[in-house]
Amino acid sequence: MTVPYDKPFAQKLLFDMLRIRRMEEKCAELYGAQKIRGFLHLYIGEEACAVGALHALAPEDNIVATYREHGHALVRGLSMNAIMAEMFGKASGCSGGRGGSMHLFDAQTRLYGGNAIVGGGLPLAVGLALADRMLGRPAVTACFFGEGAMAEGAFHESMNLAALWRLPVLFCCENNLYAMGTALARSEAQTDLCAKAASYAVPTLKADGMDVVAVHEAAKLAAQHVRDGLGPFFLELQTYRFRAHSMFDPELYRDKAEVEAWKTRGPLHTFSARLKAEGKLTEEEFLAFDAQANAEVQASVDFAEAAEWEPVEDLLKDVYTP
Amino acid sequence: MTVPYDKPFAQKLLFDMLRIRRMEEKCAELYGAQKIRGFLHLYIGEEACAVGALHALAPEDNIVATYREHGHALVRGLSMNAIMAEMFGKASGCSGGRGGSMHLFDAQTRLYGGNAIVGGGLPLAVGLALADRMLGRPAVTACFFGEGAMAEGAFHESMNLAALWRLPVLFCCENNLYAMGTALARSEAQTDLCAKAASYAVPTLKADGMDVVAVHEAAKLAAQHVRDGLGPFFLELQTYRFRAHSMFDPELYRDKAEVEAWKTRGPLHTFSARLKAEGKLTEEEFLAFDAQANAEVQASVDFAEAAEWEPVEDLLKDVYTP
Amino acid sequence: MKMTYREAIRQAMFDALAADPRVFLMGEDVGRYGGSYACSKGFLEEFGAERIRDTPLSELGFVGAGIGAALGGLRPIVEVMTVNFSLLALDQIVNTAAALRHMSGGQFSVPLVLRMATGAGRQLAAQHSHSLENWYAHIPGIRVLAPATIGDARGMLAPALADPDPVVIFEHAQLYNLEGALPDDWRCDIATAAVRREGTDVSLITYGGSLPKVFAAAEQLAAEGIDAEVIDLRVLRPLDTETIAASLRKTHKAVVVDEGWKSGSLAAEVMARLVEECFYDLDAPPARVCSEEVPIPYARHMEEAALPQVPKIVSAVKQVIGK
Amino acid sequence: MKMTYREAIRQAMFDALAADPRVFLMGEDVGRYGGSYACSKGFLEEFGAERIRDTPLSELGFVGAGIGAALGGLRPIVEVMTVNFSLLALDQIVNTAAALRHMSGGQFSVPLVLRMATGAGRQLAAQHSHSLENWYAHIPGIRVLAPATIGDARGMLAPALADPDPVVIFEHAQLYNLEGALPDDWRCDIATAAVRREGTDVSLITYGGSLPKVFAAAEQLAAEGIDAEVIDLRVLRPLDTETIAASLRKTHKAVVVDEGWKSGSLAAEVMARLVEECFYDLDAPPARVCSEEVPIPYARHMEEAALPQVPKIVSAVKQVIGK
Ligand SMILES: Cc1ncc(C[n+]2csc(CCOP(=O)(O)OP(=O)(O)O)c2C)c(N)n1
Ligand SMILES: Cc1ncc(C[n+]2csc(CCOP(=O)(O)OP(=O)(O)O)c2C)c(N)n1
Ligand SMILES: [Mg+2]
Ligand SMILES: [Mg+2]
Repeated sequence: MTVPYDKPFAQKLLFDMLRIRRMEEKCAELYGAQKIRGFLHLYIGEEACAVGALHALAPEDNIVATYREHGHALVRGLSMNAIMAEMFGKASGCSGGRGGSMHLFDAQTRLYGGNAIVGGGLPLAVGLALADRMLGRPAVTACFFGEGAMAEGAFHESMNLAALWRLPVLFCCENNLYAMGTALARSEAQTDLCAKAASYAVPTLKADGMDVVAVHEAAKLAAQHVRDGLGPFFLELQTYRFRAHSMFDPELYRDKAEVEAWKTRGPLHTFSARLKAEGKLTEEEFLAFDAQANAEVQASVDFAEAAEWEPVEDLLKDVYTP
Repeated sequence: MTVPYDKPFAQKLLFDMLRIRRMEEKCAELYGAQKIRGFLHLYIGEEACAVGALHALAPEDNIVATYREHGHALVRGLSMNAIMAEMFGKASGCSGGRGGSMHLFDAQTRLYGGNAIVGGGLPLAVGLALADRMLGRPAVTACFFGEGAMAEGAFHESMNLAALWRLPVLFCCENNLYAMGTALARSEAQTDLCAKAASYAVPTLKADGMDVVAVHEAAKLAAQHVRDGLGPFFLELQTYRFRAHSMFDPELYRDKAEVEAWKTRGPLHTFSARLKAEGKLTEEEFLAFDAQANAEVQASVDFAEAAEWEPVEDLLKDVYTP
Repeated sequence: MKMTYREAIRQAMFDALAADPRVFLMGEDVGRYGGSYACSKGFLEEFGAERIRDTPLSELGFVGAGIGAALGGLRPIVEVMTVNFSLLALDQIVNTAAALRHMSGGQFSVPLVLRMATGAGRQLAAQHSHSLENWYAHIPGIRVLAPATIGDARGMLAPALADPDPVVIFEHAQLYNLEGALPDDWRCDIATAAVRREGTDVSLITYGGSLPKVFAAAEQLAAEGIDAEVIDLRVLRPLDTETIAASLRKTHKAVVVDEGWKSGSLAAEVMARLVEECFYDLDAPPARVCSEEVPIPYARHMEEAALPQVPKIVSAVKQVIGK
Repeated sequence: MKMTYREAIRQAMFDALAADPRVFLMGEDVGRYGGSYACSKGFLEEFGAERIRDTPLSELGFVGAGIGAALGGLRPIVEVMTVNFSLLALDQIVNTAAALRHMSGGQFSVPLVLRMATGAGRQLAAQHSHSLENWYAHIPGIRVLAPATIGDARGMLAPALADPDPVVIFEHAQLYNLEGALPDDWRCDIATAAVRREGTDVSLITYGGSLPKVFAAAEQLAAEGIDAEVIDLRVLRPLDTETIAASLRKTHKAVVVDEGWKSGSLAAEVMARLVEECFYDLDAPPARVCSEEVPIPYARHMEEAALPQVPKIVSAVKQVIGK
């Protein structure tokens, strides 16, 4: 299938994936240098999911994500500076340095976190959608989570509430086949996640999460359904993480060969190859994008390095609203 | 369909339903007289479920029930004396007076409660079944719960664990259409509960919970499946409670006419009529059973009245094992 | 005007729903059933099913949905039938509601009101008799209230809803049938403790369902010539240490009464504050009367023995003042 | 023999699994992954997938299953990765594990061991940094342990598994890499507090992850001529009041150090007991050093400021002894 987008949009998709990739590669490096601390969960390999899905959403929509949300934050429109500063723990970070990698928040773009409890964001998404419905706002709430979260009671209760009340929630499951070291077949009796979701009387769709076009097309369809007031929708994005679960993971649970096989389907190089084959991208353009992404990354690191620490006297700030 | 049982067994089923009914009618009276306190949830109308299902089980099987478990306890083999004394709060009650109506326990017959948290018994059942499997015992764990419990995360997690690990759990949903005042359609997006359960890759069966034969046949089949090591089974028993949810319920949420319509399907009178029609029961026999049940009830009340209170000095007993 | 605690809660909710379209009530059986403690009887007819929202049995889910709805601009009153079932929702309360403002660097507040019945005394046995107030009072980011009077039942909801942060309201199940006069000035703050009875000999510090017992004890003590001051904490987090300390500086003796289990109770926190704030004002070690360390038993006499009771309070006071 | 805390935990589990076929380990990523803190690395190969049982993300479900398995005759060690996620399982822990024996009139005991990592200090931010020990220590029916040394990490599991009732073991995440000598007599009870350092001037009472900080403070104080006694509570429920009181009767002064938030902390309970048991032995009000009342922030300097640290302990001691 040829890429059904004009050149600027197609290149935009590519560029956003590239920005995520380059940012996170740098994060990994900075983690080694102890500039970034705590837990760091990389999205490398899964970029097509956030890019394809978020470009199907509108500014009035709400986003709820997990601890693996750098990509979502960036594509949603947070500046890389604010993200990087947050990971450095600086006051000019998008969460004031209080949240770190797992808790990127942004009121302006309606990014409601960044949640470090698996499944913790799902009930929140239901509530945000409820507010939109009761206040007559036509927004969609998109909620991202891993396939591992689907075993949690929170998934079950949230799906049922959203379906029962026909709320505008777009459930986006990023099925990367593992929850830490636990393979899908060892966590779910029913490994067809769409079949599972369908039991809540919710329409579902699977998409190739390594293909930004497939994700985007599915997400447009799903978001439209939700926006049309037809109730929630469940989208399964079949993807894979190329890196360890977090920076502490020795990856004992999967074969190198499996990882390598998935890498051949990497969203960046397959999409850029397609665009090149279709004449929508030249190698020069690609290199220019890459250079631009790298420059943005370097600028964000410089910004974060130079940024101020929050004064310790402010410790008790933001526990309660003044 | 004719009743496929010989006269003694058919009469046994009838008699057990009658015993539950008469015992609970007396409980309602005793609640009014403040002999029984706390919460009291009557099973009246639903007797065919416990009787049909429990007679499909063996002594080595485990039972996990809810706060609406008087019937299960009685059919399982607890003496009515021990049950009644428990409701009176006496030391010779089946839980030493510590539990009351919602917490009938009996080690000898493997009744693991009596649980006042909706859904609270389901994970327990999974664990009991796990123990049987790991210890090589051929037992079935039967877990009873209402349809309202199916919205809880505990249901979801328990079904998945049991199915994933192929544990010998018989999930018995007593679908009486209401969770307190909440009708099924206002609690579940998917009101076909078997369809819901099937999404865990578990086989399911619906049975008419007002018909003790239908329940018993379905339960035999289901229990055999579980006992054969084929994993868990989900049984939906479609039933109705004739009384209020508990003794505090003004029943604003359903029509008298609906209740009356269901009463025409009452498990006791329909089954006794069938047996009579088939020549397996005479009116004299019925009256004799009824008298016998009433005598048992009266004896249990006398027993409970005469029984001792636990000495207050023992308050801290049984918090820890000596 | 005389009314019950239940009616006071009901009127407070009614007013809030009538006054602000962003306010809605959500929980198990708040609608058709009329509320498990009948606090929302008739609301469904008055405000409709969107705003009087019956939920499935999904405590984690609908409490979390309440948090989300608050973030989305509504002012939810979420009723968790009882504190016992709130155990299922604690992750959302602690990890989301209480932490969200802080984690987001102050970008998002959560104006959620969570109501729940608490306490024992009705022979509901171990799983239905918890008093976990100190668990909640341990968590930064939330405010915890315990209305113990008709006035507070009537008055606390409005400021709770006006609070931009999550507020948890504990209604002791034994209080719903309490009847009394609604004071004219029932409007109140949600920050301070109240001196409910002035006295000079000993400070009795309590909250919630134990207040009537403490009053009864104070009466009995008065008859014996002991003049007790009664402090109703009202707000369990943040604690109004100043009011407690002021009383202590007057009486120099204290007994704390709390239906929670003694170990790890809110009473322990009050004792710690007394020691920290006014150690040298103490004439004798403060004492506490709490629940015995046992899951609450069903049998009436055993349940009574497990909970704080008037005679225990009286004798604790006598011990503290050395009589 | 030198070893890490992690290795001590690992050996304790290995021995238990090898010794008793009823013992098995269950939890998220205990198998293929090797344990999120690597405490069960290699176990899957050694004991097989039935006994080293990876679970789905279902804290409520698998903790409840652990309770059921214990009832059914097994001796489960259930690992809830961290206390933070245990919030999802509290209903099963409080309403079933802790209450079952009592509710059943003594018919059923629950020989379950629940292990979980606790505490902050690794910049994991608000949702991954809880110290909820006092929540657990509040619940009758369970026993709560906090191994703070290599010896206790090695020794506490066996008696916990032998206990017929539920035992919760808190392993502070900051301790896993702690290295030290395994004492020859690492076999231990799970009932008493331990005097880890004898001293005469002040009692420093602590547990778990704060013990190394308290040791450091004691060293520093010693250099300044202040001789601190260090008490490691070890067992958080039931508290060994006698050992604390004995120390107090010697030193007459106390500082309690606890990583929980100050309000409603275990430290408050310890202070209450000191007051109840030995008020007249106190030369000065005991003090506590706890976490500040804030969800734990990510940034390193802010996290450090939020938690108890050596300088705060030292200065609290100086204040208590008036230096
Ligand atoms: C409730 C809870 N349990 C356990 C964890 C620890 N944990 C963090 S991420 C993770 C795996 C989640 O897998 P999945 O949902 O598939 O998302 P992925 O990491 O693959 O994106 C686990 C077990 C947690 N954060 N929250
Ligand atoms: C976790 C929890 N939430 C709420 C309640 C209060 N409650 C007790 S029974 C009940 C209804 C349960 O309905 P269902 O599961 O259908 O069982 P039924 O009573 O109809 O037999 C509710 C809401 C409870 N006991 N536990
Ligand atoms: Mg995954
Ligand atoms: Mg029902």
